[in-house]
Amino acid sequence: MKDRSMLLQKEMIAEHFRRLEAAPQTGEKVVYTFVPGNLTELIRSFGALPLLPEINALQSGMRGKSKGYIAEAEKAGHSADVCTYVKADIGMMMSGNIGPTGTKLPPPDLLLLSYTGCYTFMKWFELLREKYQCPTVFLQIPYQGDGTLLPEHRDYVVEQLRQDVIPALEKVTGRPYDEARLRELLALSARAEDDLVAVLHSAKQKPSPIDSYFGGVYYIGPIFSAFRGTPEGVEYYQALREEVEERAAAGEGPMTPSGRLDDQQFRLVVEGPPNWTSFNQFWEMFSDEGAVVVASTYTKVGGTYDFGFRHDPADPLGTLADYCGGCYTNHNLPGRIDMLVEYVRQYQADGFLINSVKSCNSFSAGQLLILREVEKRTGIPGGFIESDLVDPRYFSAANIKNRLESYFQMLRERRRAGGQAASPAAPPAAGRAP
Amino acid sequence: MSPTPDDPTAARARRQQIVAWARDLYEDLDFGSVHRWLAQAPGRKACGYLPVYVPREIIHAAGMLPVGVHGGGSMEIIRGDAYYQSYICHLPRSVVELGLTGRLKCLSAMLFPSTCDVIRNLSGMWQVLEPGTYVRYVDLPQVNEPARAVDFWRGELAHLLRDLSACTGRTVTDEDLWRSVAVYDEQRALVQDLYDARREQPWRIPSEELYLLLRAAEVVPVEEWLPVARDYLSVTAQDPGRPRDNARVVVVGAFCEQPPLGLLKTIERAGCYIVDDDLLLGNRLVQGAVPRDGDPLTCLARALLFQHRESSILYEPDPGAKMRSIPRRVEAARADGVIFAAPSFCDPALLDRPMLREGAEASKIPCIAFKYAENTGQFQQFREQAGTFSDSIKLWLGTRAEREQSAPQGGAR
Amino acid sequence: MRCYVGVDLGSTTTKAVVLGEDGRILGRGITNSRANYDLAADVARTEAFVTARFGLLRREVQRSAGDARLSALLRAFRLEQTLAQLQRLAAALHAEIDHAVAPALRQGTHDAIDEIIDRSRQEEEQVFLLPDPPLRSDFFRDVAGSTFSRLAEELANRDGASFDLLLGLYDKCIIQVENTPLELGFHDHIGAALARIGDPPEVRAGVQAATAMAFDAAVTCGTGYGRARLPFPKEWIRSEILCHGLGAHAMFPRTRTVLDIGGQDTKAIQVDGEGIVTSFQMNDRCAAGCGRYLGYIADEMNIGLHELGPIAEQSTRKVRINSTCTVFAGAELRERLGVGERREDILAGLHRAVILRAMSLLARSGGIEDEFTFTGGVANNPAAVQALRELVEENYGRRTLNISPASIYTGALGAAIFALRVDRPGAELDTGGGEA
Amino acid sequence: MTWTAGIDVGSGAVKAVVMDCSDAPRVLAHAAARIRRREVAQVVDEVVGRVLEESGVGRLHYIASTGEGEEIPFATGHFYGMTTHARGALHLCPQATTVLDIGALHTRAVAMDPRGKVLDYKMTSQCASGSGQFLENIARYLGVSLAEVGPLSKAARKPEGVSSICAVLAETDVINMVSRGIDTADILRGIHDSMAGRFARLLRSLNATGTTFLSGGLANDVGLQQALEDALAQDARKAAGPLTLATDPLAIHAGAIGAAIWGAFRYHRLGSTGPAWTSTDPPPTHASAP
Ligand SMILES: Nc1ncnc2c1ncn2[C@@H]1O[C@H](COP(=O)(O)OP(=O)(O)O)[C@@H](O)[C@H]1O
Ligand SMILES: Nc1ncnc2c1ncn2[C@@H]1O[C@H](COP(=O)(O)OP(=O)(O)O)[C@@H](O)[C@H]1O
Ligand code: SF4
Ligand code: SF4
Ligand code: SF4
Repeated sequence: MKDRSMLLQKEMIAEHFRRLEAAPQTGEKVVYTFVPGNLTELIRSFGALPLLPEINALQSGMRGKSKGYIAEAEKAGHSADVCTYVKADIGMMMSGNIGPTGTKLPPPDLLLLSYTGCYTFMKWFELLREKYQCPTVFLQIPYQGDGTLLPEHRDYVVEQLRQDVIPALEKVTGRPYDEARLRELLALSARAEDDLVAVLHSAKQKPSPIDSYFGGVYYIGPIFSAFRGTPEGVEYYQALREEVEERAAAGEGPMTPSGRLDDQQFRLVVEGPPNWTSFNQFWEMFSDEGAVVVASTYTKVGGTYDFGFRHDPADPLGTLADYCGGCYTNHNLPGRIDMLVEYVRQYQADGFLINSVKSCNSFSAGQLLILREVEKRTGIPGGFIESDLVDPRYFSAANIKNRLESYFQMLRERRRAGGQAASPAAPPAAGRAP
Repeated sequence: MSPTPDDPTAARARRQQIVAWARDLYEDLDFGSVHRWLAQAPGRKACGYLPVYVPREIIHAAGMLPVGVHGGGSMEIIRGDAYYQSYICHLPRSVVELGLTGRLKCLSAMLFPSTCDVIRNLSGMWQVLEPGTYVRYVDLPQVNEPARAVDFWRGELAHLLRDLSACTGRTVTDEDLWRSVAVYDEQRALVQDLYDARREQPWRIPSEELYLLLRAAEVVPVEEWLPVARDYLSVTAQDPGRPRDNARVVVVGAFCEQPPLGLLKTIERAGCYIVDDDLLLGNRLVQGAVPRDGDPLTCLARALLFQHRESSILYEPDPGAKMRSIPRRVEAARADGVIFAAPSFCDPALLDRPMLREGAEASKIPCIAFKYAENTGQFQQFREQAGTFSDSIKLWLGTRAEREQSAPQGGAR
Repeated sequence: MRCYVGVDLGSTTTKAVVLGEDGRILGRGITNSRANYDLAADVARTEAFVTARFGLLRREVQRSAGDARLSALLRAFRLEQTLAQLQRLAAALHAEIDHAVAPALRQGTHDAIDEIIDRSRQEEEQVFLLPDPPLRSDFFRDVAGSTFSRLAEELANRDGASFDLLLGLYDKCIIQVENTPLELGFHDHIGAALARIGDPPEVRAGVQAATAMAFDAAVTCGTGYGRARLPFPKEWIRSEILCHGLGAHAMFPRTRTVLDIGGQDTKAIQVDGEGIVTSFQMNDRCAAGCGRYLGYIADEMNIGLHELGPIAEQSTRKVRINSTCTVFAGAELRERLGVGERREDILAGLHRAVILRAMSLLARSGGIEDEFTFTGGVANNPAAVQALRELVEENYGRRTLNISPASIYTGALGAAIFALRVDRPGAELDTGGGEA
Repeated sequence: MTWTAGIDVGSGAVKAVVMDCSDAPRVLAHAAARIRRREVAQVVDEVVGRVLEESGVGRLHYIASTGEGEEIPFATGHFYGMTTHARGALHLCPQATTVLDIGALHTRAVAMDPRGKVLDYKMTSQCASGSGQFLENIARYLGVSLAEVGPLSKAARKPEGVSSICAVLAETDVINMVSRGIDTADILRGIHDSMAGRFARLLRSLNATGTTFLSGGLANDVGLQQALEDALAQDARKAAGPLTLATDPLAIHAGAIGAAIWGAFRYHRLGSTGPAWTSTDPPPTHASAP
């Protein structure tokens, strides 16, 4: 008994991959690009199809293929130490480039390297370029080192869009830039974004009708990947919003691997990406304990819509620049801390948990400071577990379970001792090491 | 103070004195030299920076002492480890340790260049951990087309200059900037001379000594360093030394977290002269003199964009350039092979490695690869690998010198 | 007597604590963890009841019988336990020889084993006679093993027996002995022990009373690394973090920070005034620098675990050790010895390295508050304690550092308190504080 | 006459050979001893004494050390481990193209040309449970002698995978398995499989084809051999070409043999230097060395 939104999503994705597979025959152009700072509307305004290697990598993880792919890449000389998304993708390519739905993926006509929030992206596409020998265009998104996207930085991005990205797309697709078309697509994006935000905000209710992390990664799928600025995307988010609103009205919780989670013991905020190779097992460790995630940062890597940003058809290139600059990992650390503290407060969380993945320095470097600061500022205790995105060698179920169990037992003990709220006034053992 | 050219004993003494001076600076994790410099005149300020590249000319022009923060070697780490998981490189741990133990209090500003996400995130951590310090993330230009970024990078330089001169309360004129450009041009040229000298006669300038001297350049004022380094060059030229039957290697990938001295020594002892490397790359990322055909900031911006050497920290628009860079460097250094030595968990270095390695292999250049951490204490593995490497070059290939005499025989992979 | 049991099934040792209804500690037991978890838990529990009965006995007849007599009785009891195990070991060894050793070698091997077992037995009886016996491991495996390998080496030198063969036999049979139940309880050996000390009447009465006492374990809570495998209801299982926090609080009520270094993991825990955990950190997947690491080092040096610390304390100049990877511990040690470093200096460096890692975890969990309690097996190691003292002082200034000689039982104590609370919510505790 | 000695100081054991390298090199005597908590120097002296006595040669022209033997005071020269294992492997198995040296702590795969020149190599990383030491620990824990490990593992029916990369945690895995009643044979095979998988990856990343010679202390473990064969067969699709395994009873001495042969090579290269040791000298030991 699947929800309509799930079926829709499945069909959209299958259709997209069908088109991708057929692209070499139909002549549709394929642009490889990354999730954070993706320019889907722009790409689509040229009639080209976006393809996101990160999504393929995570899908490989979910389908149990990543282990082999990673081994393949390591055999080709990649270090055990580096991001496993890159290795899973390169391994997949080396093994015939069969995508998540079992169709063969086309080679890129263009690599659009939006350098947003992650250094590894640059290396990743340098590596792909080496293999595909195809045109590559680089878009540098300055980092929000000072906590905002400075106007000159925004101008720099618009400038690059105009002078580099658009000409590259024009050349590859043979079509001229069509700003009116882009505006139309951006308007579609904004509609879907409104619905997504309503869904995310629904978690403020008790019980929460959604899980904002494990369920959340499904909810963001279309909008973070190929479907922004498409009617399918708009339809999907409408459907999703309706379902969630129904559940909310009925006081129901989300579906989880342990059944429908109505009895929500713990409301958590989670920072960091999930593990994909044991996704359901991982989720179960939460749902079995009655823990629901009410807000997560991972679901903001492709845009921080819940803080108000919407694509704005009135200023097409400017809005794309704003969008790129505002993705979660392009925020500086103090900004990320603020965001988490905000989540804890707005969503009335009683726990805060970090899943630190070995792969991703962009997320992981600094998370322990985030942990301390969020604990200090909110007074709720933080938990910390470690795994990896798609390398099953770094997912130790026993180890993670042990920590999670300890964490939930601690929350429970504290609640028992402290009455209702699990958060006593005094922050835990505050102060940093002298 | 310089010895006369025909007094070998004095030359040797001077050399020992210089090396001891540099070693003291290297080992002084309390930055005593910086404290002394600050104390010499009221109102002085120092500005720290992380690897790899920051425009030191700007710091200098603003009247601050640029201080390279290159980790803590094998210092004991407690607080640093509290902030980093085991799968993150070692450098940020020791930097945080230095910070939280108060050893970096002498720095009024800290610059975090866009070397990788670890350093990038560290810039934010510094804002939280050291609220009194001016912190700036220095976002290097990453572009297809250098011309596109001149304005951007010039803007960044101007921004930095504005902030740093606000910190010192100076008004910086174009003349000030040109003076700074000139003195760093001089340093770049001298560093190049040192590398050239070692490339020619590596037994005269051991890697360890050259490294220590370059580390000194990261903490003392450039004006103080220049005469010492000139002295060093002249006294080593007077010492004939004794060439050993070693292979010549280029060490690639050690541009950020610095290897322990023991590693450099191990490589040389196991029979490999290091004739080119990426150590402390920031001092020669810009190649040659800064152009003088515009306003100083624009010239500086153009110098980085048009005159930088390839490195993992900058996007390489030219496909294939990375692969070609290895044979080119090996040729330029007249080396027999390449050692890829990168910090463990260092994404920039390790992700580049397959391409670089392919470049070496395509040109039949022998190469080996390993990972280290700044606090690595056991060198057995490295000795074994470097030793086998030099064994095989010596037993089979013949060193370049031998080959240049006789006809070349089949190459190694 | 109604009582409550906590069992801590650790990765290297299994501990049990028995509490009375008033929360007073009645007994403690420990054994090495082994393949058969249930059995390990059983042995520890049995041991805990043995000490509980000895406690009763002591209370009963201490005045009349005197300390010396009582401790002789205890040693006699231990001797009887050891002899029983030796006997079992001998039987297993002989059976194994017939089963696995080439016929030509059998007779010689039987003889060698007979001699080794015989001499082990004599040595044990000798040790019993010493008024002040040397410090030894608590575990039969270690005690018997070290005697066995010493004697085997001697025989190998003298008669040319195969050292490897003998040692291999031991390795195989000790496991059988450990993993099959053997009666080691109070009732099983107290009679023989009493006889061995001459059956003095003033002790006999107490023994009778202690034997007659019926203990009724109302609730048993489990914790530790292997807790999920304990045959208790899920509500009776508690995480190690909670148990160590609560146990430390029970021993030292003013504790705010707890450090536990066990066999395979290190935990830094912050607790509030009620002993409730407010935050914690555990080491990541790497087991470097934990108790097992010290175990490997002791193995490598061919000394007992309890000797490590005292040797390290003789150091005058610590060697800086950077890697505490357990697997490479031996190699590092050899390399250091090879370049002429002194054994005690290396050991001191190793201990410091272990504690350095713990310091990082503590910093991660929120620092060290007053008072600070060190628990787990490694707290038994004086060099580790010394290194901790130094580093705490260097980094946090003066802090009260609590260490109980019973620190290895902290987790089991916490579990036992939970057991008590399951049965009697809100019970006042009187565990006797940080007894010396 | 050219007699040479090769001494391979490993992290687990010291191996030594005396060879006659006058024509085709020939092993005259060999010995190995586990270091096992003893002074390395003492073990070296003992092993060298044994091979000298057994070989009966009256002089040695070159004493070559390898492995961690750089500091042996009476050695004439040192060669690094991969150089010597490659050469030693060729001596024991002339058609070998790669050698997989499985030692006490490290494993490395070395590709060489027919003259013994090292072409490429791969090592297991620092953090590795795929080592002899680990297997030895587990065997001890399981109460199985090293000699029994191979045959037992070969007889396994349902191998049980070991997940951890860390030896300490893997040990716990094993304890867990025992407590779940898993057969000793299946556990051992599981460990062999996990080691073999890793080794197969090493070989694959060298693009090895032809014959791989197993050297080092675990070379003669038939269980590991079997597991490796299976792993390679399973892997055949991805491998550059078929790979056959070979070994020799002297495999643990490959490094020492290679050192001795290179020693002879250097001896001739260097020309007329005197012998490194003659029977009129005191036996070569750390104490007697100058
Ligand atoms: N008497 C002792 N002296 C020194 N160290 C000891 C002693 N007893 C135990 N240890 C140390 O304690 C460790 C076991 O600690 P424990 O807390 O029991 O761990 P776990 O609960 O994981 O089994 C051993 O690995 C050893 O290093
Ligand atoms: N006869 C033997 N002598 C010594 N070690 C042996 C023997 N047979 C098997 N081994 C195993 O081989 C390992 C040593 O292998 P070796 O190749 O000598 O390693 P290393 O060179 O690192 O010392 C030991 O740990 C042991 O497990
Ligand atoms: S480092 Fe992180 S953000 Fe970057 S590619 Fe890898 S997983 Fe994605
Ligand atoms: S060593 Fe590498 S990963 Fe670490 S900070 Fe430097 S560049 Fe970044
Ligand atoms: S092998 Fe060593 S470094 Fe690796 S996880 Fe185990 S203890 Fe840690």
